[in-house]
Amino acid sequence: MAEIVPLGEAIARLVHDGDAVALEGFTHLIPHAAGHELIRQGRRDLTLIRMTPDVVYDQLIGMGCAEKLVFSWGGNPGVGSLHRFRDAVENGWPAPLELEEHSHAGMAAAYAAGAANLPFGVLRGYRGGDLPARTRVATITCPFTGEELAAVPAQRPDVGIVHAQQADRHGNVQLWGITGVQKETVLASTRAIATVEEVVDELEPRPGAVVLPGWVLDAVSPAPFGAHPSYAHGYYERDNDFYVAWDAISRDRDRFQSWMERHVLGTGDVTQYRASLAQEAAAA
Amino acid sequence: MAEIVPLGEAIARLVHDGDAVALEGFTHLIPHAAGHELIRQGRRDLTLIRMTPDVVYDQLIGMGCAEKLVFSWGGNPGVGSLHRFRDAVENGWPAPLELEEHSHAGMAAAYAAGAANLPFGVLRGYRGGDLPARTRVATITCPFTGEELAAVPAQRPDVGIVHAQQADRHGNVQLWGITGVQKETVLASTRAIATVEEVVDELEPRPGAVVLPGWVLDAVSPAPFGAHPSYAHGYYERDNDFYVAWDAISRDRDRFQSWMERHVLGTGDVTQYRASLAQEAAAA
Amino acid sequence: MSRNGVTADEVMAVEAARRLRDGTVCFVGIGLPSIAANLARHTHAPECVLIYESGTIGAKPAELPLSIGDGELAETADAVVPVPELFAYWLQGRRMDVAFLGAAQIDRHGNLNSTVIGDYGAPRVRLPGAGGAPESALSARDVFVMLRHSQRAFVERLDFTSSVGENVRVVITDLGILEPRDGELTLVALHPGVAVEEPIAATGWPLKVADDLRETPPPTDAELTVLRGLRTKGQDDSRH
Amino acid sequence: MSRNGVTADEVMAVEAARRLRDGTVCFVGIGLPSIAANLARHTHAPECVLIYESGTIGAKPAELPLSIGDGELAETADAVVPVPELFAYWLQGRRMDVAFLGAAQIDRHGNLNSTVIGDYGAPRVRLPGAGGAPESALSARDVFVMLRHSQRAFVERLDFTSSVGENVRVVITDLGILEPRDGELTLVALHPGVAVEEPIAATGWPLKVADDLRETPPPTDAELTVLRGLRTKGQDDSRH
Repeated sequence: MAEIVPLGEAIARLVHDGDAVALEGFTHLIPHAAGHELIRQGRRDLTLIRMTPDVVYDQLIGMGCAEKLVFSWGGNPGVGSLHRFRDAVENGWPAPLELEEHSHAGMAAAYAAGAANLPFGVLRGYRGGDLPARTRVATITCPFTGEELAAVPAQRPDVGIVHAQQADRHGNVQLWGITGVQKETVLASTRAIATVEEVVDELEPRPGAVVLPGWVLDAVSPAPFGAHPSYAHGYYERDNDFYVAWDAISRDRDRFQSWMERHVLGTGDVTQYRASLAQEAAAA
Repeated sequence: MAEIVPLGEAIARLVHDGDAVALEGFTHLIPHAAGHELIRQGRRDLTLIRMTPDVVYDQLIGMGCAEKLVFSWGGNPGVGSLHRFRDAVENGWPAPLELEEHSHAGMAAAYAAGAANLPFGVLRGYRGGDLPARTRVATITCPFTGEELAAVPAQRPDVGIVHAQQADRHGNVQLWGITGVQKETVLASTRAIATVEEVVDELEPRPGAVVLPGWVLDAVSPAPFGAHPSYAHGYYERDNDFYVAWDAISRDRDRFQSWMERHVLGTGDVTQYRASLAQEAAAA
Repeated sequence: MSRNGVTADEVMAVEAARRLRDGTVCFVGIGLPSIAANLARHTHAPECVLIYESGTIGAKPAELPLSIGDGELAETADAVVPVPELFAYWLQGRRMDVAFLGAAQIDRHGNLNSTVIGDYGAPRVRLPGAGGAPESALSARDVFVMLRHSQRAFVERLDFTSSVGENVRVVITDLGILEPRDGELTLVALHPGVAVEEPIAATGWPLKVADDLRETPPPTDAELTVLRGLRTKGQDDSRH
Repeated sequence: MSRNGVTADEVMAVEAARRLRDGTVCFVGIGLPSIAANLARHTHAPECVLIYESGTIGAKPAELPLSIGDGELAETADAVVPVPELFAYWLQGRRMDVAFLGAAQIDRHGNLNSTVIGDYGAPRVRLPGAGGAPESALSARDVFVMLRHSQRAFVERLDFTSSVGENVRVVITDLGILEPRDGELTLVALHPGVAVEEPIAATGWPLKVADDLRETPPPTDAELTVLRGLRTKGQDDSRH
């Protein structure tokens, strides 16, 4: 049964240096507040897992939290490069970043295998390109037809972190809109944290919703606006301007560091983070 | 794009003698009307596939439509045996019935593999019992851990048939409540038919619904009360008395045959079938 | 059959319910397991989580369901998931604390037969088949078997092994309780008013009896009140 | 760059849209593919089915999305499915008629690089990576590539092969149209006002030119009106 606890406490208790951590979200409901808390608490040597690492992973990488990245597409959607990710891969700054690179289909199959407690996932993929020589993929033969397919090792993160719209007071969590690979992330992980926009008395069933019973989660932490600059369907829109602005902020090491110091290290939670951004915008 | 056509036409065009046909439904939304139409049109040598064959499969088997049954649990839920199924297996009446027997987990993995266009599904199962020696299952070794798991051949029916609450005029279909393995059945099948309670102007999104776009279906056929004696969530309840009554009707070959002649062969569609049942009930 | 005004089914349901703790995640079928789990939910274990094969997770039926696919299970569930997901993510994913199983036959190791009586290729009685049992028996943490005691059911040798007994923790019968001791199902308790000779006579192998054989505490009035309240809402016959 | 008041992006979007038939199921990314598919949907192919990687099936956005995960895609979709289901049942299940791909580099066989410039282990430029491209390239019936023509992009040898070209049916550039002929991408059409020397000069291998080289019909006023109506609703820069 999930306990409803402050985010700082959830991260302190459940995420340790050296853990493999997946903060998932497919454009929607990206757990930024949880990522910021990892940075504030100075986690190190993390293996970061995500299909589509974007700004929050750029921040974690740039702040030296990550030792390895397992991913399938690492960019700033609609904008371009992730400069901190590139700087780590191209120049080893602030530290070298080991890569385990997959395709989306491979990552999705690996998460699904993890959720299903299987050691590998099977797919028609990874054929013909250069990626197989650079990643963990194997050939598996169908015992009935003799056909050869690709096998990927299951993703089994130490900690899975997702952001959702709502939890009830028992820690049951509901997310809706684009739900991506979040259910699989929670079920594949040894420990799981959900941050939520709000805690409500009762979860109203919604079309297309994913419900995560409280008993598959270790902690539920309120984090209103905790997906910003990503969005929460029904709560707030994507801050497209922020993604564009991030390109310039992240391009320069010093500017990146002072931005992180001011808005993340210099704040204690998502409310203060938003106030800090608002203050900067008002001064501009 | 699915055509909206009368059920008789859909069955005549899309189901042929000798086909492997899955009429799926997990207690809820069982496509009885479609099964009756297969009987009326005298289909023969069918391989019938279903996780939970119940009354409609008992009827198809007893009427000599089936050559083989692929299944995981064949009973009259809440009542007991399927007498026509038993008579076919135990006594070869009206014809011998070849069995390919699986567990639920194996069938579910096989349908999912079929929907995903994989030749096999993988699961932790079939270990230690007598079933593996009697069915199609193989051992597969994880290329990463060396662990041995079970592989089942994908289910790829020639025709998948499901019953749903609603279609819109473009042939998009929506079902809700317990949705079982119906999406997988449709996507795993070469051809697919959905019978529906009604055709509506617009599908209203509903919690827990499965939507099948019209372009994955070959035919959509209106069949109000087409699940009877099963139920359609939001439309009508399960006819529990019928399931109990079926035990006596099906126990005796002659009584079974005269029942089928009167209510199925003697009627042209689901409306007439219901009228025939009502007439009999009124006379009793 | 009734002793002291309590039926065998009632004793079995109460004994099963008592073994469920608050928050236990149970994979239940229709009939006695469903009754037991709902009894637990209405007495000492309100947060007991009921999962039915039809994909209903956290079902909270007010009335006992007649089939695993009853609409009320879907309406009261925390989530309804597709059947392939249920078996892959929730059962195989080891989310089930307890799975209840029944069978036509059981052997001393807790292996079960729900497939055929006689030879598989030419059976005397073709049973419905294993359904969800084989993987429940492998992937649930604990397996609870509920089965009436008889020489036909408790056999020296199964006609067919549908599921394996390695995770069977308890067998609850109408006469008493069996638990594995040194790899063999052993009589550890008798229901009130049952003589030890009865289960021995109803078992097709030489049944071992525990040195510390005890008597199961009779159903309390509170348990019976809730249980009979549950039962009257459903129908009399709800076998699966 | 604009010729006759029509930008290169507009010509590319129109050429791509024209290749979609009514009812075509398209796997689209953000940017030009999304623009092209929505243009088709608003002109000759109203039943064209748009599927985005985020799991939105049959999305009908009124405004062009800025990311593949925009809320409007979910709100207007026939169904939103989990990402693992999208890749397993819908892409690998061969439900996609057309997949649009872009890349940093292409070779004469339609193989694409979206991974690195330079050596994989020590890249000069680390690109975002392949994302959904490798399996789109294998499982979609037809692959349409949209890519601006330059020596940097149309290369003799890829720095890295992210996806294979076996299903590439057409490459739509800002200068013309390439199609595979005898296993090699061949210039089959030039956009209005483009000289044949331009794509040859912008290609890093000796570009074959079809004997029946034709000129693409210029965008019609109707196409441009719809296209510009679409574009003004979004933002100027919507690369992915």
